[in-house]
Amino acid sequence: MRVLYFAWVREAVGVDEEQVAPPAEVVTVADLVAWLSGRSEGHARAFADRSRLRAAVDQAFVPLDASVEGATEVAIFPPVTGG
Amino acid sequence: MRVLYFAWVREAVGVDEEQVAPPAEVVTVADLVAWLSGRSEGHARAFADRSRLRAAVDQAFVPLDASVEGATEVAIFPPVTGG
Amino acid sequence: MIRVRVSPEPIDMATELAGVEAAGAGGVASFTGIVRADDGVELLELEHYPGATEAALTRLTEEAIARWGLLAASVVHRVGSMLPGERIVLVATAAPHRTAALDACAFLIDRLKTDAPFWKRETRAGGRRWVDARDADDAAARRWD
Amino acid sequence: MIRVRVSPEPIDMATELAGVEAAGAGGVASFTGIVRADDGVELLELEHYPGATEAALTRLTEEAIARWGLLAASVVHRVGSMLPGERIVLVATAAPHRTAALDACAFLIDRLKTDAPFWKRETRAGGRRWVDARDADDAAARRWD
Repeated sequence: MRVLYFAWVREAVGVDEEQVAPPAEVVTVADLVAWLSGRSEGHARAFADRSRLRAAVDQAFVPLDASVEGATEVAIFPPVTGG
Repeated sequence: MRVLYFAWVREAVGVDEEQVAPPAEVVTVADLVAWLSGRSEGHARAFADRSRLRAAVDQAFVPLDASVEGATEVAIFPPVTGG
Repeated sequence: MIRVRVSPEPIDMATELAGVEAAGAGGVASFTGIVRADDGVELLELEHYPGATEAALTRLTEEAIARWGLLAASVVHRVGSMLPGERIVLVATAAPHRTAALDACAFLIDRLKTDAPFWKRETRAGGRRWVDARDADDAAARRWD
Repeated sequence: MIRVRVSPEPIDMATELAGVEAAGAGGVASFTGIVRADDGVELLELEHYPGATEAALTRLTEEAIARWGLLAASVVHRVGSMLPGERIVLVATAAPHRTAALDACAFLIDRLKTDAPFWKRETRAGGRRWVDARDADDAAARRWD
Protein backbone atom coordinates (compact mmCIF):
# COMPACT_ATOMS: atom_id res chain seq x y z
CA MET A 1 0.00 0.00 0.00
CA ARG A 2 1.25 3.43 -1.02
CA VAL A 3 0.69 6.18 1.56
CA LEU A 4 0.89 9.86 0.54
CA TYR A 5 1.20 12.90 2.81
CA PHE A 6 0.45 16.55 2.02
CA ALA A 7 1.03 20.01 3.50
CA TRP A 8 2.04 20.06 7.20
CA VAL A 9 1.38 16.32 7.54
CA ARG A 10 4.03 15.75 4.89
CA GLU A 11 6.42 18.12 6.63
CA ALA A 12 5.95 16.48 10.03
CA VAL A 13 6.30 12.93 8.69
CA GLY A 14 9.36 14.00 6.71
CA VAL A 15 8.56 12.19 3.44
CA ASP A 16 5.89 12.79 0.82
CA GLU A 17 5.11 9.13 0.30
CA GLU A 18 6.06 5.67 1.49
CA GLN A 19 5.26 2.05 0.69
CA VAL A 20 3.85 0.18 3.71
CA ALA A 21 2.45 -3.29 4.49
CA PRO A 22 0.12 -2.88 7.47
CA PRO A 23 -0.91 -6.00 9.44
CA ALA A 24 -4.34 -7.57 8.98
CA GLU A 25 -5.82 -5.79 12.05
CA VAL A 26 -5.49 -2.43 10.21
CA VAL A 27 -9.00 -2.13 8.73
CA THR A 28 -9.86 1.59 8.67
CA VAL A 29 -7.98 4.80 7.89
CA ALA A 30 -7.96 5.50 11.64
CA ASP A 31 -6.34 2.10 12.26
CA LEU A 32 -3.74 2.88 9.60
CA VAL A 33 -3.00 6.29 11.17
CA ALA A 34 -2.58 4.67 14.61
CA TRP A 35 -0.29 2.02 13.18
CA LEU A 36 1.76 4.58 11.18
CA SER A 37 2.20 6.69 14.35
CA GLY A 38 4.60 4.05 15.63
CA ARG A 39 6.98 4.41 12.70
CA SER A 40 8.79 7.59 13.87
CA GLU A 41 8.54 10.64 16.10
CA GLY A 42 7.58 12.62 12.98
CA HIS A 43 4.67 10.27 12.24
CA ALA A 44 3.55 10.46 15.86
CA ARG A 45 3.64 14.28 15.78
CA ALA A 46 1.79 14.49 12.43
CA PHE A 47 -0.98 12.17 13.63
CA ALA A 48 -1.31 13.37 17.25
CA ASP A 49 -4.59 15.24 16.68
CA ARG A 50 -6.93 13.12 14.57
CA SER A 51 -9.50 15.93 14.33
CA ARG A 52 -7.05 17.83 12.11
CA LEU A 53 -6.62 14.94 9.65
CA ARG A 54 -8.49 14.16 6.44
CA ALA A 55 -7.98 11.21 4.09
CA ALA A 56 -8.51 9.86 0.61
CA VAL A 57 -8.57 6.19 -0.36
CA ASP A 58 -7.69 5.53 -3.98
CA GLN A 59 -8.06 9.28 -4.59
CA ALA A 60 -11.60 9.63 -3.19
CA PHE A 61 -12.18 11.68 0.01
CA VAL A 62 -13.38 9.41 2.85
CA PRO A 63 -14.05 9.73 6.59
CA LEU A 64 -11.41 8.29 8.92
CA ASP A 65 -13.60 5.29 9.73
CA ALA A 66 -13.62 4.21 6.06
CA SER A 67 -11.99 0.94 5.13
CA VAL A 68 -8.50 0.72 3.62
CA GLU A 69 -8.85 -2.97 2.77
CA GLY A 70 -7.76 -3.60 -0.81
CA ALA A 71 -6.65 0.01 -1.27
CA THR A 72 -3.59 0.71 -3.39
CA GLU A 73 -3.23 4.38 -2.42
CA VAL A 74 -4.13 6.14 0.85
CA ALA A 75 -3.50 9.87 1.35
CA ILE A 76 -3.46 11.64 4.72
CA PHE A 77 -3.56 15.43 4.86
CA PRO A 78 -5.01 18.52 6.62
CA PRO A 79 -8.41 20.03 5.67
CA VAL A 80 -8.08 21.46 2.15
CA THR A 81 -7.64 25.20 1.53
CA GLY A 82 -7.67 25.80 -2.22
CA GLY A 83 -9.43 28.41 -4.32
CA MET B 1 -39.29 71.89 -23.89
CA ARG B 2 -37.14 69.37 -25.72
CA VAL B 3 -38.81 66.00 -26.38
CA LEU B 4 -36.72 62.94 -27.29
CA TYR B 5 -37.91 59.64 -28.79
CA PHE B 6 -36.15 56.30 -28.85
CA ALA B 7 -36.43 52.90 -30.56
CA TRP B 8 -39.79 52.18 -32.27
CA VAL B 9 -41.33 55.34 -30.77
CA ARG B 10 -38.67 57.35 -32.61
CA GLU B 11 -39.32 55.42 -35.81
CA ALA B 12 -43.09 55.91 -35.62
CA VAL B 13 -42.85 59.64 -34.81
CA GLY B 14 -40.29 60.06 -37.57
CA VAL B 15 -37.84 62.34 -35.72
CA ASP B 16 -35.49 61.65 -32.82
CA GLU B 17 -36.20 64.93 -31.07
CA GLU B 18 -38.26 68.09 -31.32
CA GLN B 19 -38.70 71.38 -29.50
CA VAL B 20 -42.29 71.91 -28.30
CA ALA B 21 -44.22 74.48 -26.27
CA PRO B 22 -47.21 72.65 -24.77
CA PRO B 23 -50.14 74.69 -23.41
CA ALA B 24 -50.61 75.24 -19.66
CA GLU B 25 -53.12 72.37 -19.31
CA VAL B 26 -50.36 69.86 -20.10
CA VAL B 27 -49.28 68.93 -16.54
CA THR B 28 -48.19 65.27 -16.65
CA VAL B 29 -46.25 63.06 -19.07
CA ALA B 30 -49.58 61.45 -20.01
CA ASP B 31 -51.01 64.91 -20.82
CA LEU B 32 -47.95 65.64 -22.96
CA VAL B 33 -48.32 62.34 -24.82
CA ALA B 34 -52.00 63.05 -25.51
CA TRP B 35 -51.19 66.54 -26.73
CA LEU B 36 -48.27 65.31 -28.91
CA SER B 37 -50.58 62.68 -30.49
CA GLY B 38 -52.31 65.50 -32.37
CA ARG B 39 -49.16 66.63 -34.15
CA SER B 40 -49.08 63.93 -36.87
CA GLU B 41 -50.28 60.48 -37.82
CA GLY B 42 -46.85 59.18 -36.80
CA HIS B 43 -47.20 60.65 -33.30
CA ALA B 44 -50.72 59.21 -33.01
CA ARG B 45 -49.47 55.76 -34.03
CA ALA B 46 -46.47 55.90 -31.67
CA PHE B 47 -48.62 56.88 -28.69
CA ALA B 48 -51.72 54.74 -29.41
CA ASP B 49 -50.99 52.19 -26.65
CA ARG B 50 -49.91 54.01 -23.49
CA SER B 51 -49.15 50.73 -21.70
CA ARG B 52 -46.18 50.29 -24.05
CA LEU B 53 -44.68 53.69 -23.25
CA ARG B 54 -42.10 54.69 -20.64
CA ALA B 55 -40.72 58.16 -19.92
CA ALA B 56 -37.90 60.13 -18.39
CA VAL B 57 -38.10 63.74 -17.23
CA ASP B 58 -34.77 65.54 -17.19
CA GLN B 59 -33.09 62.13 -17.66
CA ALA B 60 -34.74 60.41 -14.66
CA PHE B 61 -37.21 57.54 -15.26
CA VAL B 62 -40.72 58.53 -14.12
CA PRO B 63 -44.24 57.07 -14.30
CA LEU B 64 -46.57 58.59 -16.92
CA ASP B 65 -48.51 60.48 -14.26
CA ALA B 66 -45.37 62.40 -13.21
CA SER B 67 -45.28 66.15 -13.77
CA VAL B 68 -43.51 67.76 -16.72
CA GLU B 69 -43.86 71.28 -15.31
CA GLY B 70 -40.52 73.10 -15.47
CA ALA B 71 -38.87 70.22 -17.34
CA THR B 72 -36.31 71.04 -20.00
CA GLU B 73 -36.06 67.51 -21.44
CA VAL B 74 -38.71 64.79 -21.65
CA ALA B 75 -38.00 61.43 -23.29
CA ILE B 76 -40.65 58.95 -24.44
CA PHE B 77 -39.66 55.39 -25.32
CA PRO B 78 -40.55 51.67 -25.07
CA PRO B 79 -39.59 49.54 -22.05
CA VAL B 80 -35.81 49.21 -21.99
CA THR B 81 -34.04 46.06 -23.23
CA GLY B 82 -30.33 46.47 -22.59
CA GLY B 83 -27.77 44.08 -21.16
CA MET C 1 -12.11 52.42 -8.83
CA ILE C 2 -15.30 52.92 -10.81
CA ARG C 3 -15.55 52.74 -14.56
CA VAL C 4 -18.65 53.23 -16.72
CA ARG C 5 -18.42 53.30 -20.48
CA VAL C 6 -20.99 53.23 -23.29
CA SER C 7 -19.32 52.96 -26.65
CA PRO C 8 -19.53 51.41 -30.12
CA GLU C 9 -16.03 49.98 -29.65
CA PRO C 10 -15.61 46.21 -29.12
CA ILE C 11 -15.09 45.20 -25.48
CA ASP C 12 -11.58 43.98 -24.68
CA MET C 13 -11.79 41.53 -21.76
CA ALA C 14 -8.12 41.58 -20.76
CA THR C 15 -7.98 45.37 -20.57
CA GLU C 16 -11.27 45.77 -18.70
CA LEU C 17 -10.57 43.00 -16.17
CA ALA C 18 -7.02 44.21 -15.54
CA GLY C 19 -8.43 47.55 -14.37
CA VAL C 20 -10.69 45.84 -11.83
CA GLU C 21 -8.03 43.35 -10.70
CA ALA C 22 -5.61 46.21 -10.04
CA ALA C 23 -7.72 47.22 -7.03
CA GLY C 24 -5.88 44.53 -5.03
CA ALA C 25 -8.99 42.64 -3.85
CA GLY C 26 -9.08 38.89 -3.25
CA GLY C 27 -11.87 38.18 -5.72
CA VAL C 28 -13.04 39.47 -9.08
CA ALA C 29 -16.35 38.41 -10.61
CA SER C 30 -17.51 39.19 -14.11
CA PHE C 31 -20.51 38.71 -16.34
CA THR C 32 -20.34 39.10 -20.10
CA GLY C 33 -23.45 39.23 -22.29
CA ILE C 34 -22.81 37.95 -25.79
CA VAL C 35 -24.89 37.97 -28.98
CA ARG C 36 -26.07 34.37 -29.14
CA ALA C 37 -24.85 32.38 -32.08
CA ASP C 38 -27.55 29.73 -31.85
CA ASP C 39 -30.95 31.39 -32.25
CA GLY C 40 -30.95 32.83 -35.76
CA VAL C 41 -29.99 36.44 -34.98
CA GLU C 42 -27.79 37.81 -37.76
CA LEU C 43 -27.29 41.33 -36.43
CA LEU C 44 -28.03 43.04 -33.12
CA GLU C 45 -28.34 46.81 -32.87
CA LEU C 46 -28.24 48.68 -29.57
CA GLU C 47 -29.64 52.19 -29.18
CA HIS C 48 -29.22 54.26 -26.02
CA TYR C 49 -30.09 57.62 -24.47
CA PRO C 50 -26.79 59.50 -24.42
CA GLY C 51 -26.08 61.08 -21.07
CA ALA C 52 -29.01 59.47 -19.26
CA THR C 53 -27.62 55.97 -19.88
CA GLU C 54 -24.19 56.79 -18.48
CA ALA C 55 -25.80 58.53 -15.49
CA ALA C 56 -28.03 55.51 -14.77
CA LEU C 57 -25.07 53.10 -14.97
CA THR C 58 -22.99 55.31 -12.69
CA ARG C 59 -25.78 55.45 -10.09
CA LEU C 60 -26.18 51.65 -10.20
CA THR C 61 -22.44 51.07 -9.91
CA GLU C 62 -22.14 53.43 -6.95
CA GLU C 63 -25.04 51.62 -5.27
CA ALA C 64 -23.27 48.26 -5.75
CA ILE C 65 -20.00 49.63 -4.38
CA ALA C 66 -21.71 50.92 -1.24
CA ARG C 67 -23.91 47.84 -0.72
CA TRP C 68 -21.19 45.18 -1.12
CA GLY C 69 -18.08 47.11 -0.09
CA LEU C 70 -16.52 46.68 -3.51
CA LEU C 71 -12.97 47.86 -4.14
CA ALA C 72 -13.67 48.31 -7.85
CA ALA C 73 -16.50 47.97 -10.34
CA SER C 74 -16.67 48.36 -14.07
CA VAL C 75 -19.68 48.43 -16.41
CA VAL C 76 -18.98 48.59 -20.12
CA HIS C 77 -21.88 48.45 -22.60
CA ARG C 78 -21.55 48.44 -26.32
CA VAL C 79 -23.95 50.33 -28.62
CA GLY C 80 -24.40 50.23 -32.39
CA SER C 81 -24.27 47.06 -34.50
CA MET C 82 -22.99 43.69 -33.27
CA LEU C 83 -22.63 40.25 -34.82
CA PRO C 84 -23.28 36.84 -33.19
CA GLY C 85 -20.45 36.01 -30.78
CA GLU C 86 -19.65 39.65 -30.06
CA ARG C 87 -19.81 41.05 -26.51
CA ILE C 88 -22.71 43.37 -25.66
CA VAL C 89 -21.96 44.10 -22.04
CA LEU C 90 -19.33 43.42 -19.39
CA VAL C 91 -19.86 43.86 -15.66
CA ALA C 92 -16.88 43.26 -13.37
CA THR C 93 -16.59 43.65 -9.61
CA ALA C 94 -13.75 43.30 -7.11
CA ALA C 95 -14.27 42.56 -3.41
CA PRO C 96 -12.34 41.11 -0.49
CA HIS C 97 -14.62 38.04 -0.53
CA ARG C 98 -16.06 36.00 -3.38
CA THR C 99 -19.72 36.16 -2.35
CA ALA C 100 -19.71 39.97 -2.36
CA ALA C 101 -18.08 40.10 -5.78
CA LEU C 102 -20.48 37.54 -7.30
CA ASP C 103 -23.64 39.01 -5.73
CA ALA C 104 -22.71 42.55 -6.79
CA CYS C 105 -22.06 41.31 -10.31
CA ALA C 106 -25.51 39.65 -10.45
CA PHE C 107 -27.12 42.82 -9.04
CA LEU C 108 -25.47 45.02 -11.66
CA ILE C 109 -26.47 42.93 -14.67
CA ASP C 110 -30.03 42.37 -13.35
CA ARG C 111 -30.64 46.04 -12.59
CA LEU C 112 -28.87 47.32 -15.71
CA LYS C 113 -31.52 45.47 -17.73
CA THR C 114 -34.38 47.42 -16.16
CA ASP C 115 -32.79 50.70 -15.06
CA ALA C 116 -30.59 51.81 -17.96
CA PRO C 117 -32.06 53.18 -21.19
CA PHE C 118 -30.92 50.80 -23.93
CA TRP C 119 -33.03 49.27 -26.70
CA LYS C 120 -32.19 46.20 -28.77
CA ARG C 121 -33.19 45.49 -32.34
CA GLU C 122 -32.58 42.09 -33.93
CA THR C 123 -32.20 41.18 -37.57
CA ARG C 124 -33.20 37.64 -38.50
CA ALA C 125 -34.07 36.00 -41.80
CA GLY C 126 -37.65 37.14 -41.16
CA GLY C 127 -36.66 40.80 -40.85
CA ARG C 128 -35.73 43.41 -38.30
CA ARG C 129 -37.64 43.92 -35.05
CA TRP C 130 -37.33 45.67 -31.70
CA VAL C 131 -36.88 43.22 -28.83
CA ASP C 132 -39.69 43.14 -26.26
CA ALA C 133 -38.92 43.66 -22.58
CA ARG C 134 -39.21 40.45 -20.56
CA ASP C 135 -41.25 40.05 -17.36
CA ALA C 136 -38.52 37.72 -16.10
CA ASP C 137 -36.06 40.61 -16.22
CA ASP C 138 -38.38 42.76 -14.08
CA ALA C 139 -38.65 39.93 -11.56
CA ALA C 140 -34.87 39.43 -11.51
CA ALA C 141 -34.31 43.15 -10.88
CA ARG C 142 -36.89 43.26 -8.07
CA ARG C 143 -35.12 40.56 -6.04
CA TRP C 144 -32.53 43.24 -5.15
CA ASP C 145 -35.11 45.72 -3.74
CA MET D 1 -16.75 22.33 -23.71
CA ILE D 2 -15.13 21.40 -20.42
CA ARG D 3 -11.65 22.44 -19.41
CA VAL D 4 -9.84 21.60 -16.16
CA ARG D 5 -6.23 22.55 -15.65
CA VAL D 6 -3.89 22.55 -12.63
CA SER D 7 -0.58 24.13 -13.47
CA PRO D 8 2.22 26.35 -12.20
CA GLU D 9 1.78 28.62 -15.24
CA PRO D 10 0.22 32.08 -14.80
CA ILE D 11 -3.46 32.25 -15.76
CA ASP D 12 -4.16 34.23 -18.93
CA MET D 13 -7.67 35.69 -18.71
CA ALA D 14 -8.15 36.49 -22.39
CA THR D 15 -7.20 32.98 -23.51
CA GLU D 16 -9.25 31.18 -20.87
CA LEU D 17 -12.38 33.29 -21.34
CA ALA D 18 -12.19 33.07 -25.14
CA GLY D 19 -12.48 29.29 -24.86
CA VAL D 20 -15.68 29.56 -22.81
CA GLU D 21 -17.14 32.36 -24.94
CA ALA D 22 -16.63 30.28 -28.07
CA ALA D 23 -19.45 27.96 -26.93
CA GLY D 24 -21.92 30.49 -28.39
CA ALA D 25 -23.97 31.00 -25.20
CA GLY D 26 -25.65 34.29 -24.30
CA GLY D 27 -23.88 34.73 -20.99
CA VAL D 28 -20.45 34.03 -19.53
CA ALA D 29 -19.71 34.42 -15.82
CA SER D 30 -16.30 34.24 -14.23
CA PHE D 31 -14.70 34.35 -10.82
CA THR D 32 -11.00 34.97 -10.32
CA GLY D 33 -9.27 34.48 -6.98
CA ILE D 34 -6.25 36.71 -6.57
CA VAL D 35 -3.47 36.85 -3.94
CA ARG D 36 -4.53 39.87 -1.89
CA ALA D 37 -2.17 42.80 -1.96
CA ASP D 38 -3.48 44.37 1.23
CA ASP D 39 -3.02 41.92 4.09
CA GLY D 40 0.71 41.43 4.45
CA VAL D 41 1.16 38.22 2.47
CA GLU D 42 4.46 38.30 0.59
CA LEU D 43 4.29 34.89 -1.04
CA LEU D 44 1.57 32.27 -1.43
CA GLU D 45 2.40 28.63 -2.14
CA LEU D 46 -0.16 26.13 -3.36
CA GLU D 47 0.35 22.37 -3.01
CA HIS D 48 -1.99 19.81 -4.57
CA TYR D 49 -2.58 16.06 -4.91
CA PRO D 50 -1.67 15.30 -8.53
CA GLY D 51 -4.30 13.23 -10.27
CA ALA D 52 -6.84 13.39 -7.44
CA THR D 53 -7.11 17.18 -7.74
CA GLU D 54 -7.79 17.11 -11.47
CA ALA D 55 -10.31 14.28 -10.99
CA ALA D 56 -12.15 16.21 -8.25
CA LEU D 57 -12.31 19.36 -10.40
CA THR D 58 -13.57 17.39 -13.38
CA ARG D 59 -16.33 15.78 -11.30
CA LEU D 60 -17.39 19.18 -9.94
CA THR D 61 -17.39 20.77 -13.39
CA GLU D 62 -19.46 17.94 -14.85
CA GLU D 63 -21.93 18.33 -11.99
CA ALA D 64 -22.24 22.07 -12.73
CA ILE D 65 -22.76 21.44 -16.44
CA ALA D 66 -25.55 18.96 -15.77
CA ARG D 67 -27.22 21.02 -13.01
CA TRP D 68 -27.30 24.39 -14.84
CA GLY D 69 -27.34 23.26 -18.48
CA LEU D 70 -24.02 24.97 -19.17
CA LEU D 71 -22.64 25.11 -22.70
CA ALA D 72 -19.07 25.41 -21.41
CA ALA D 73 -17.16 25.50 -18.14
CA SER D 74 -13.53 26.03 -17.33
CA VAL D 75 -11.68 25.64 -14.03
CA VAL D 76 -8.02 26.63 -13.99
CA HIS D 77 -6.07 26.50 -10.72
CA ARG D 78 -2.51 27.56 -10.29
CA VAL D 79 -0.06 25.67 -8.04
CA GLY D 80 3.44 26.55 -6.83
CA SER D 81 4.52 30.04 -5.73
CA MET D 82 2.50 33.22 -6.33
CA LEU D 83 3.02 36.89 -5.50
CA PRO D 84 0.38 39.42 -4.36
CA GLY D 85 -1.81 40.46 -7.29
CA GLU D 86 -1.32 37.15 -9.13
CA ARG D 87 -4.28 34.94 -10.04
CA ILE D 88 -4.75 31.71 -8.05
CA VAL D 89 -7.89 30.36 -9.66
CA LEU D 90 -10.28 31.11 -12.51
CA VAL D 91 -13.75 29.62 -12.86
CA ALA D 92 -15.72 30.50 -15.99
CA THR D 93 -19.16 29.26 -17.11
CA ALA D 94 -21.27 29.81 -20.22
CA ALA D 95 -25.05 29.40 -20.29
CA PRO D 96 -28.02 30.58 -22.34
CA HIS D 97 -29.17 32.75 -19.39
CA ARG D 98 -27.25 34.90 -16.95
CA THR D 99 -28.63 33.42 -13.73
CA ALA D 100 -27.48 29.92 -14.68
CA ALA D 101 -24.00 31.15 -15.58
CA LEU D 102 -23.61 33.17 -12.36
CA ASP D 103 -25.06 30.49 -10.05
CA ALA D 104 -22.89 27.77 -11.60
CA CYS D 105 -19.85 29.98 -11.20
CA ALA D 106 -20.61 30.52 -7.50
CA PHE D 107 -21.21 26.76 -7.04
CA LEU D 108 -17.87 25.88 -8.64
CA ILE D 109 -15.76 28.25 -6.56
CA ASP D 110 -17.61 27.38 -3.33
CA ARG D 111 -17.32 23.63 -3.81
CA LEU D 112 -13.77 23.75 -5.19
CA LYS D 113 -12.72 25.16 -1.81
CA THR D 114 -13.99 22.12 0.09
CA ASP D 115 -13.87 19.31 -2.47
CA ALA D 116 -10.53 19.65 -4.25
CA PRO D 117 -7.23 18.73 -2.57
CA PHE D 118 -5.22 21.96 -2.50
CA TRP D 119 -3.28 23.41 0.45
CA LYS D 120 -2.12 27.01 0.84
CA ARG D 121 0.95 28.26 2.68
CA GLU D 122 1.51 31.97 3.28
CA THR D 123 4.74 33.81 3.87
CA ARG D 124 4.45 37.04 5.89
CA ALA D 125 7.00 39.09 7.76
CA GLY D 126 6.32 36.81 10.74
CA GLY D 127 7.23 33.66 8.81
CA ARG D 128 5.68 30.90 6.78
CA ARG D 129 2.53 29.04 7.82
CA TRP D 130 -0.10 26.68 6.44
CA VAL D 131 -3.50 28.36 6.04
CA ASP D 132 -6.30 26.94 8.22
CA ALA D 133 -9.55 25.79 6.62
CA ARG D 134 -12.45 28.17 7.30
CA ASP D 135 -15.84 27.16 8.71
CA ALA D 136 -17.38 29.82 6.46
CA ASP D 137 -16.13 27.90 3.42
CA ASP D 138 -17.80 24.70 4.63
CA ALA D 139 -21.06 26.60 5.12
CA ALA D 140 -20.80 28.18 1.65
CA ALA D 141 -20.23 24.77 0.06
CA ARG D 142 -23.18 23.20 1.92
CA ARG D 143 -25.68 25.70 0.51
CA TRP D 144 -25.43 23.79 -2.81
CA ASP D 145 -26.35 20.38 -1.28
